[in-house]
Amino acid sequence: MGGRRAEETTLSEVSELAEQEFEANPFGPHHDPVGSDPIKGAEQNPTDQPELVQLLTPEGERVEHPDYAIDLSAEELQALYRDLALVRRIDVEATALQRQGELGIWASLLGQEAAQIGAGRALQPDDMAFPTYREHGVAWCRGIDPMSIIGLFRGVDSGAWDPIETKFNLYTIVIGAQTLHAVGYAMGMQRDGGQGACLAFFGDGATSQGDVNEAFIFAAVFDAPVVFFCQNNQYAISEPIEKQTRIPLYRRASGFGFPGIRVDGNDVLAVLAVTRRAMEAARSGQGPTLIEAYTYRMGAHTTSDDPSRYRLASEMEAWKLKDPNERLKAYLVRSGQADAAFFEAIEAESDELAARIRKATVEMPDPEPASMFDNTYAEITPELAEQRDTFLAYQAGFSDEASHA
Amino acid sequence: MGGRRAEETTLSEVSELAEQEFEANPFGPHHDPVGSDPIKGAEQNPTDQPELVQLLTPEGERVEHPDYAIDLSAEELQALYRDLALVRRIDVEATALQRQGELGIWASLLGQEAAQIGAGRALQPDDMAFPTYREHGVAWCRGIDPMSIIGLFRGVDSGAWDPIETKFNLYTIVIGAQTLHAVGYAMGMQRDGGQGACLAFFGDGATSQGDVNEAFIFAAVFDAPVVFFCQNNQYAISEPIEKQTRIPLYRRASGFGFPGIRVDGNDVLAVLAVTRRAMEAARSGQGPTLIEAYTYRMGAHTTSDDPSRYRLASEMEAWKLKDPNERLKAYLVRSGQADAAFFEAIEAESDELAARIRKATVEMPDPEPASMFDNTYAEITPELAEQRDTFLAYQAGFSDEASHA
Amino acid sequence: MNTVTLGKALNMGLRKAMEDDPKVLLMGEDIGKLGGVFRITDGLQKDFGEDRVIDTPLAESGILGTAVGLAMRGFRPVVEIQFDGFVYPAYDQIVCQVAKLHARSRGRLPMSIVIRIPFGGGIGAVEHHSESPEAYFAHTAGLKVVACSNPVDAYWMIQQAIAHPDPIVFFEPKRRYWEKAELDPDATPEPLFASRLVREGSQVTVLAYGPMVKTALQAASAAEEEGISVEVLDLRTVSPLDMGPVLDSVRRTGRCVVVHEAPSNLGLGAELSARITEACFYDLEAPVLRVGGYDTPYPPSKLEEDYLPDLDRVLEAVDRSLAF
Amino acid sequence: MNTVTLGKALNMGLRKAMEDDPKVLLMGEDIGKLGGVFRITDGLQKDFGEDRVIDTPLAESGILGTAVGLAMRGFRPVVEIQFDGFVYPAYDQIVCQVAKLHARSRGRLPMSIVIRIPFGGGIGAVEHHSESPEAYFAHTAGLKVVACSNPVDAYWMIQQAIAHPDPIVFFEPKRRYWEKAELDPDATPEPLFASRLVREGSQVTVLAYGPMVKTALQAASAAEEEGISVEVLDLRTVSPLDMGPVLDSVRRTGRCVVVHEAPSNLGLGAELSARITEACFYDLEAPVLRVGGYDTPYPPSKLEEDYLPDLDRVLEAVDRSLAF
Ligand SMILES: Cc1ncc(C[n+]2csc(CCOP(=O)(O)OP(=O)(O)O)c2C)c(N)n1
Ligand SMILES: Cc1ncc(C[n+]2csc(CCOP(=O)(O)OP(=O)(O)O)c2C)c(N)n1
Ligand SMILES: [Mg+2]
Ligand SMILES: [Mg+2]
Repeated sequence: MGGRRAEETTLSEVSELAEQEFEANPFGPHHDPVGSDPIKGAEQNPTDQPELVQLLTPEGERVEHPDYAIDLSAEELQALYRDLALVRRIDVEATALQRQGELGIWASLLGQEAAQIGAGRALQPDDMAFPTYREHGVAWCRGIDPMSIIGLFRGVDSGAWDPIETKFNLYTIVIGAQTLHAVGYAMGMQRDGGQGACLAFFGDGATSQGDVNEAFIFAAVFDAPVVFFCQNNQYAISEPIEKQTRIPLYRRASGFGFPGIRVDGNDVLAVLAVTRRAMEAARSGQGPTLIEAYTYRMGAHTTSDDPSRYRLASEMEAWKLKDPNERLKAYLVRSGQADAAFFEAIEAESDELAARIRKATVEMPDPEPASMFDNTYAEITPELAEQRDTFLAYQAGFSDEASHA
Repeated sequence: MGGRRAEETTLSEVSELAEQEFEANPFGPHHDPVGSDPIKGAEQNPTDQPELVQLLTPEGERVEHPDYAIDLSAEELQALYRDLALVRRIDVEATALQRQGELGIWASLLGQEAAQIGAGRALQPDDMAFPTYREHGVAWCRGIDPMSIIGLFRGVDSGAWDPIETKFNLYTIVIGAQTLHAVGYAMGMQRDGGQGACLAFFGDGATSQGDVNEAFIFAAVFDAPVVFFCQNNQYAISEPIEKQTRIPLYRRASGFGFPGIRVDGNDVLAVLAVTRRAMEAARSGQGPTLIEAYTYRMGAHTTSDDPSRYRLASEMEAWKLKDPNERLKAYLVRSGQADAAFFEAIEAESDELAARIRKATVEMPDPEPASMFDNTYAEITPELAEQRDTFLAYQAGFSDEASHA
Repeated sequence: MNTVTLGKALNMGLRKAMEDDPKVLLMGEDIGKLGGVFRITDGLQKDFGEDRVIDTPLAESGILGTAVGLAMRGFRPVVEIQFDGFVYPAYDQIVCQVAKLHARSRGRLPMSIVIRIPFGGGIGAVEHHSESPEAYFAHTAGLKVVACSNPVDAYWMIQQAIAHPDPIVFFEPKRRYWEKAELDPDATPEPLFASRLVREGSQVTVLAYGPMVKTALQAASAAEEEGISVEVLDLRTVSPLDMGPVLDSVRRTGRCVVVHEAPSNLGLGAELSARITEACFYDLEAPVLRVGGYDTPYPPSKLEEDYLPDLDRVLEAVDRSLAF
Repeated sequence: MNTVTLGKALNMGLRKAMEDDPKVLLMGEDIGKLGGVFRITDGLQKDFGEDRVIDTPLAESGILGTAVGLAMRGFRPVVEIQFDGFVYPAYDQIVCQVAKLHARSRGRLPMSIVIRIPFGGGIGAVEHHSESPEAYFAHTAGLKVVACSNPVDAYWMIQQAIAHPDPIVFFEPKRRYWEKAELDPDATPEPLFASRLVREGSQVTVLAYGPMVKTALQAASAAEEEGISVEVLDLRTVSPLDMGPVLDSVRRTGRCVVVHEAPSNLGLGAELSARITEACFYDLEAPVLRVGGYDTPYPPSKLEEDYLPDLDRVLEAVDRSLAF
């Protein structure tokens, strides 16, 4: 069967490779097959390496970037840290609740806090966000009660928040579909004089879906006020990023004629700065931007997943050194912008939040059975009403007499 | 409703604009919104203009290109001219037959002869071609009887040729679907040690389909031996290329990590040279290339279409100066590689071919009615056999007694 | 009163809907300058501008996906799918998003989208241009599915569909685009989700929708000459079904034939047969019979007359029903 | 003889098929190192290599479209769709290419593709993970559709499907993946497109497939305790239907209930009802009754027990049938 492709390297070889490259190039193991291709077309020999916008090193040192300045007060920095810490706590608590059987499943954001808070805090009131199923951090920034999200994963509904009021769309589980919704919504903003822009979230795996690429096309052709925010957490469930692309994802945008940029997704300041700028460009009529937030899924894909089947612990260890929360904490401490009391207060607030979540989850009522007939249509159809009535009569029968079983 | 987008320019304004730019930049009216975008990511400021590979000027002058040399004998050049002339004649004849009611519809290749013959003659025996519905010129190169194609448009079948034997897939009418088939077939070649590569044809409009972009992704990720050949004939039915993309199409490839190149699609020598090279790269394990053959649909989209609704005659006039057939003819004459007798012989051969087509079309038998039940499955299912038997009995009834109507 | 074709009636209905509500947008391939390949949107871009009559990139999923976003924002997108066979790239957006977002959001997200699909055969076209995919949509909870059969309905139904809050797949009988009728724009239309008795009869009920209504009526006329009295209903709404008039009729006639172009297996005839039989078990003199396309891909056009139900096949089924 | 789960039986069947024919390839998301989210392909990439067990990009249309190309080249791709609700992006490739290429090419292009879809509810999942889309495929000429209900069938049917020349949508009852049975790999399997009588009875015939076979059998046991004799057929093949055993049974019992999880409207129950009524019109004591999912989107999992047919709803229909 061989064929032309290189023989499969073993798992340990892959990981060795990855780790070697990891040292040499912190921005990922991708080389540039375009540059070295023997067929030479115009503009096919970029010499620059993927550039990663970073404002805070993994060690918590503040660095400058020529294009992306940010100047935040101690309070603002503390607020960001609070966000990071609290959404992590929500996540930890939800994961625990799933383990205890309270939730059907949970999709953890562990490791992606900075990407989500940086993006979420770049949103302005008129903007509209389109999440996948993992953007609990963005939801937090939009003021969504974590219980609404937990309810979804518990199976009581598909998300209890009001997507119009909160300007945070419902979670979309079919990979990539929401990117087109974001473009359409942005086209609506163009047409009704809206002042905002859309921020569309998706993963590295999602970039392979036709829908996401069509979203790029529509956005570019219509100059739609939308920013595409790809959290490249290195995996689509078990598949490493190499199964989706040959080259860094941010470069996809150039093929569609709009800017793409890679940002250190574990650096909340850089994500905030880059997203702000892209959203501002979108709001002011300059069309779409693709942001690739380069990050890492520190947990399993969901609580149903077992990452030990497909990745090595050492990879995780390397990424732990880049922990987004620790990074900001180190900076706050190092620069004297937060003291022990601050962190203790956050810790206490986290504990409270966790306790509230635990209690509210366990007490969350099941939905009314007949509610499943509601909202299929704006007004129930006669035939569906008949099904509902039969169902209700059938249910009533059970409360009266003993069941067959 | 205004919104942020520029007010619509009127039809005549558009055409003026187009013609102004036409003079200034023979490679099309596309500017480069990436380069001037205020958000500066890595590698987002290409300075080069779209480069168009050309070996023969519209006036029929032979020019050199640093990367694409070609050296053909007078016989070879004459053979190419014969191809161009004969496929044009097939096309003209089929169009006439449609007008006479002999065909349901016809999709003309007028103006795209060089793109198709250049690509078709780059194919080697092991290669496999995946056409859309307009590649009559490529079919010709693969030795397909024009009557097989005419039969499809007459409505007797969906293409009578053997796609495996001729290495020319059936026409695919759902836009873009065949590009994935080409990638899959190429993955098969990788797996069974095949020596060829696939050549996937599609139009400018097709580049907007999810399938085509997914084909780019699969080809890139699997390093599949496939070349994507886009005939940018400036229109998808009535929609000009600006409705599909902001930037030149060949650049799409760079976003997926493989080379893209724009070739003068009305220059058969350049198309041949560029396609040969890309196919050779694919065959030798270097993965996909995107070729954009920049050309023009000189006829209507199909015989059902009325281009006067959406484009100006002057645009056509401008493109007539770039006629692919005239161009090679001018070169042959100018360089003394063909004389009047040669062109007369081709003319005579064309007349014969046209006569054969006319006769064969008019005489083409209708298919057997019951044949519609064949080949739905490898072996007819009992329930379908029952439907067929009922149908046959019902038909037999008609030959016996008078019909109700 | 003017005499208009079905295609023109749709065009007039679309124009009226756009005048009535500035949130109505048209989207699709070639619907602008060209006016659509069937000219249904002829002149509308000129009068309402490119922002409201949008020539989209060639990507059906993109069209439906952006329509979803526009609907979320309060617009009422009316999407044209160029031909029946090209709706499938958008199937995911239709089934998972358009159909489900109202329920997913518990009514918070409006999803007022009309998906116009010219459907059915009989125009001598190549593959994918003659299909009848309505059952796929009727089986999808959250969608509504209607089909017009004549110019008057076309004019009113398209406006009603656009004004309706739920997503509607709107099937247009493409081979009837050129059929004419008198249209009175001041008349009071019938409701959208109502079936209509179009010819009274006493012996057999024939149910049809879209292009087959004309065929059914022709069959009824032919039957009359043979002394058989056939009642014809134009279903108009395919999902939800308006069973009232259907059951009334079948209870009277005791016999029923369902006609559609779509393949028989799991076509609308199956559902109608199941419901009618359950509701009229003791009234039926014969099983509900089905006249549909065969369970093969739509054939090359030289064979379509053999494939498509015609008045002879309808009459044959009427005879079979009467023979029970 | 070993005791195996349904999931393991599929895994063994796939392995056997790959050993028997080097042209068999597996394709899908996460089917390699992970072995698929349900572990159905566990260990196969390790043993057959990345060229034969292919982790694809996350794009269902891409998966099916490349599978078509591989099939043209003579391979036999077996495609895994991760969950029922994620097949729709591939719908166009399935309906317009996979289903039609054999006919389009007049038999010249082999299209031996198996599309494996874990389907149905009952596992407490979020949206799109519990659907039953089989009717969409059964309505599509050119496809065949089967569903296994137990480990023994799973083992044989997957091998038979892979060896079969036509494209087959192979539904796996995901909530039964962990059900166990004795498997004898030396036994002679039943044919793929054959229904099977799984419990004899005299009063009412219950038809089911996939996950609902177990439910139907439970209902039959419960009915027996009440003195009602229920016959159960496992359809196994959903398209083409194997009507012989069905009609035999219904002619004997005179009553029939069809059970499936899919929404009732235009579900398999509709087609079975139509065919049975036409064929057994004078034998039926009651109309064919249907027990299906309701015509709503699949509800949040806390409500799925209310949504899904269970033995009580089957019994209720049996009672209703007997009351006619
Ligand atoms: C259309 C579709 N196919 C498959 C799935 C199953 N699935 C759920 S998440 C996932 C991986 C997504 O990866 P990525 O886009 O990188 O996002 P991440 O989960 O890493 O945040 C897959 C394949 C799905 N939800 N939708
Ligand atoms: C999926 C799909 N949508 C719509 C159509 C209808 N249609 C046929 S050709 C065409 C335009 C194609 O344009 P392009 O790709 O540029 O190819 P060209 O016809 O110019 O060669 C359209 C929209 C189709 N065949 N398939
Ligand atoms: Mg990911
Ligand atoms: Mg074109």
